[in-house]
Amino acid sequence: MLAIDAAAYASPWRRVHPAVKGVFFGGLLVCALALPTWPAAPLVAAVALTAALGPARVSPRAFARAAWGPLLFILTGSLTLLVTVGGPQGAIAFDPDGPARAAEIIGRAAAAVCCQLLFALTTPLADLLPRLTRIGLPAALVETVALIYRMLFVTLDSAHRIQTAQAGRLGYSHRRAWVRSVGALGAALFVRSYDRAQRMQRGLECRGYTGELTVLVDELSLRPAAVSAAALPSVLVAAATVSYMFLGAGL
Amino acid sequence: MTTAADGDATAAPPAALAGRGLTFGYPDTAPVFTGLDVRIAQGGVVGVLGPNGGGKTTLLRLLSGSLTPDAGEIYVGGERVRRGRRALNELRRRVQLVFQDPDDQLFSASVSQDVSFGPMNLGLAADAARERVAWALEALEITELAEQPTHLLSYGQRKRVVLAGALAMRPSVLVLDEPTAGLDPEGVESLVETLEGLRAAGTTLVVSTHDVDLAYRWADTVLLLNRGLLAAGEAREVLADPALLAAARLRPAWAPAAGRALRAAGLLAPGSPDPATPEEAARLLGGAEG
Amino acid sequence: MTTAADGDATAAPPAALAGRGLTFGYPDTAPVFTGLDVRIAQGGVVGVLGPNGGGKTTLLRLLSGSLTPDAGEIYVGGERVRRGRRALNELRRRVQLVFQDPDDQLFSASVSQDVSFGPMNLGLAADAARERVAWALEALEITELAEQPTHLLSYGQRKRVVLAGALAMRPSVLVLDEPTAGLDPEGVESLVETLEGLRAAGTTLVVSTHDVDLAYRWADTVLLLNRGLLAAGEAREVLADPALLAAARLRPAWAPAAGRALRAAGLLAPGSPDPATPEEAARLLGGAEG
Amino acid sequence: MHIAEGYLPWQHAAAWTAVAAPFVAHGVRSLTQAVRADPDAKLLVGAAGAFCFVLSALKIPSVSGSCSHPTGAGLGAVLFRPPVMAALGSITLLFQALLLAHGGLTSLGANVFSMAVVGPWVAYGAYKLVRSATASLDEQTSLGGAVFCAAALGSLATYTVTSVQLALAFPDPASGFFGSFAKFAGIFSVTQIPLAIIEGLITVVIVRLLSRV
Repeated sequence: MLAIDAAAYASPWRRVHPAVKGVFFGGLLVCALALPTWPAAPLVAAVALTAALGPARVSPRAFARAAWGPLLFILTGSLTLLVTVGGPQGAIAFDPDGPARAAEIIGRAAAAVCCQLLFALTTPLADLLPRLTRIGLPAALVETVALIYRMLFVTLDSAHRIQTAQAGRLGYSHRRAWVRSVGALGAALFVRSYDRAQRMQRGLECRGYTGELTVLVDELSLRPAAVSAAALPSVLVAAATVSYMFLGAGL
Repeated sequence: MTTAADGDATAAPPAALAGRGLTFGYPDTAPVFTGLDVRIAQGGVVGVLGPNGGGKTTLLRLLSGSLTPDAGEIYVGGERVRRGRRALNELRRRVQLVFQDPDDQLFSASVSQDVSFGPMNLGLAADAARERVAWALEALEITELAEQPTHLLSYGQRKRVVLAGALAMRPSVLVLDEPTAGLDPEGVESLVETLEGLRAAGTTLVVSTHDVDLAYRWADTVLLLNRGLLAAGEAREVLADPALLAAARLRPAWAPAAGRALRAAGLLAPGSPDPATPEEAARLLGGAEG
Repeated sequence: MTTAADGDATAAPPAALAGRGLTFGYPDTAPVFTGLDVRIAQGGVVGVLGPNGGGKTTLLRLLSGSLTPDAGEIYVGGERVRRGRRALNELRRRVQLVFQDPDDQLFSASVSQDVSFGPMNLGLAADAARERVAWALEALEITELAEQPTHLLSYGQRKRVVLAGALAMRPSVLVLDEPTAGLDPEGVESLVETLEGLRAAGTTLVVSTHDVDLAYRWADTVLLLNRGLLAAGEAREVLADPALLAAARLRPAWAPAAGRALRAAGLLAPGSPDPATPEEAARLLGGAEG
Repeated sequence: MHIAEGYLPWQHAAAWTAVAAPFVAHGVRSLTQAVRADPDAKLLVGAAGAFCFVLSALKIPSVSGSCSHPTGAGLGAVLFRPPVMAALGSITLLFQALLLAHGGLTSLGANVFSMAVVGPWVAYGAYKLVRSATASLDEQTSLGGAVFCAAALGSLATYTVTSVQLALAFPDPASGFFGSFAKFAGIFSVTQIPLAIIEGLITVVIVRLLSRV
């Protein structure tokens, strides 16, 4: 139903502990943000993409589809950096430093988006959410977030079906109809969500629900060696960037 | 090429609805259909049968413009449906799809408001829309529900309201996905009777169902699907063929078995039709015994 | 008085589950039941049949502690269920209700986590809970789904997961609301087979259904409801009585009609059971002809 | 309009996270307290959160012919109040980042501040203000006007805050923050102003229908 989500469950890295993937992609993300964009960003993107398209077998198509939205934002937003306003050259003028600045931001953001997406494409939320209590989040919050995750698919499914039905009765054939249809859809979904909560309450009471949604979370072994290994690529990227800078300064 | 295909489709009486070379698959799965040809004749009841996952709903959605085929063409009344928004909307108007779960289609607060949704989208004036609504409610025999809030209706009533909403578009073909699912036997009978009224008024009905016995006694022709077309033809021929039904992972119908048993017992003349319902079989038996 | 009622209920083999003098109505409507008595024998399959709105779901919810009767008592294994939270929870543990819509009972995105919910509520240790989960998934033949996300499962698979979640409570009675609704004939067969396994292991099954033919061939006893109990007894007797079925607004089953026709034709020995399925009827006919 | 991962310099991302944190913490606290006081509320909160996510994933028409999504800030603020929306909105944004690639993880704080804090508060303020100003009019008009203003202004507020966030991160070399704000606000206004109006209209339809149930 959601392409990124479905890909995460099919990922060969699914059984890797989320913390290991978090260290791997998170470390690279920190490199992309904190180190000088050139050469850190291309290095980060290269390492992340190699890992993802290689051993993690992320489908390039799924990746490209997911990356399209954020890249569009990054590109449009960076257009503004090409011009300067209110300066001595007039109201709007080309900024000679603009292209370099825009390229730097595009490079950094693109590398960061790679890390974010590849984490999302290899880490199912059903495996991640129940473990959030380990990092100190209150259990009531984590249970609620996990519940929202489950229920959003049920709601999303209703939304798709209602929308298909509306389209069949030409509910999206012109703009006014569209506004009316989305409004009717929103209202129907709200009523249905409320109803669903009540029915689920009844359904869970039969299974002993008294307010806690306690479940058994399977142990996934978290080996310190794996965490260290996951951190290694970021360390290497950082080392390469730093030595490049020194070399550059030396020359 | 278009002309040739058009010519084919319009040869003899044009099909109410047809698909040619339909290929369709959901993302990341094997295609459901590859080069499927189907033809829905004017004015009859067409049963669509097959196992879950066999493509019944997919076919209904393709034929009614709710899904776009990856390849292939849809014809309505012999005319090929062109690409583009306008032609798609025209297809959707002429071929109305009714979903299995009425709650997917009821999104307004009151019955008459919900039924008016389609006519309003057609851009009809308020009076004309009101007239359509009244007519559709009348045809579904639910005029008295007009001012009811939708959430207080029974399941069977909701199914009828959704049907009225589709009928208010004045389609030439009504495509119904499992219209009898979840109804009790009396509800099924009464719905079939109402739908017979629509058929008599000239609407072509395409009906998917799991109920082989229902299809056997009600449908004129059937399409047997299992990720592709297994058979198309007269309901009483196709559904009496155990090999075909097994391929569609369906059980045989009771009626032909009962008919044969009654003929073997001499209670039914050779060549006469099978009993449509268990009541009828019991009557034939009771008549012989009483 | 309690003692007397207890005495009655435990006389002879105690009923797995019983209701006495059950009265219940939803707010602002006429009561569904007034003084209803029902008795579910140990170890069998009990079919609950009746029209929509006849009270099937209401009865199932009353018996499993999901609704509290306005008056009357519930007995589990001969013991009266006392008022109060504790006794109610014990009733709910011993009598597990499975709803028609699986999405009403699946709250977790992971199958194994969802099934573990009941055992964890019982206060089991992690190991014991894990064992229960494995056992329940095994019994429903869905061990391979353990690590699947709930939202990517098919409807039939979700139905099985909910059943596993109920079974993991190790109830003595499983109460199933329309378990076969929405399944295709093959899905129905395979579910019935799985449920037969549970019955063989000693679980009492209470199953509501619209499908008279299914109840006829599968249930041991049936309860016929239409806002009150119309009949309770052997499935093959109650469901062969056209007057009772008409009162419950149900159609007769095909099997008895076919059985009588086959006996009349001399293809079935007098006194032998009716054919359970159309296949069986066809086989009897084919054997005679071949 | 979600700020993508890595678009903001890390110092800005951290600062916006710090700014948003107290609002989110307050929202989460009131949410968990409500859930603790009434266990039945947990499933309602779950359903409400799922609703917020799906609402923000609905496609609405936009001028360019392409589709966009409503922020849901106005409707959420009117239905659930701003503190609860701070929590539900943050969860929605987390799911959008991980499931739809709308917005990033390090930019979550900045997005939460614009869409789950400022948007809902502006919407709620507008709602209350218009409600009291139009108290003398008939109920339908007053409610409709208030809801329209809440949703449209809530949507505009999120877009303005996002432009401020970007302008602070990338000041114009000649005219500084204000010039940059004008550039970002200008380039995004093409889509965002019509969207705010459409979101306002849709929200009115939703609330009208809900008030009849």
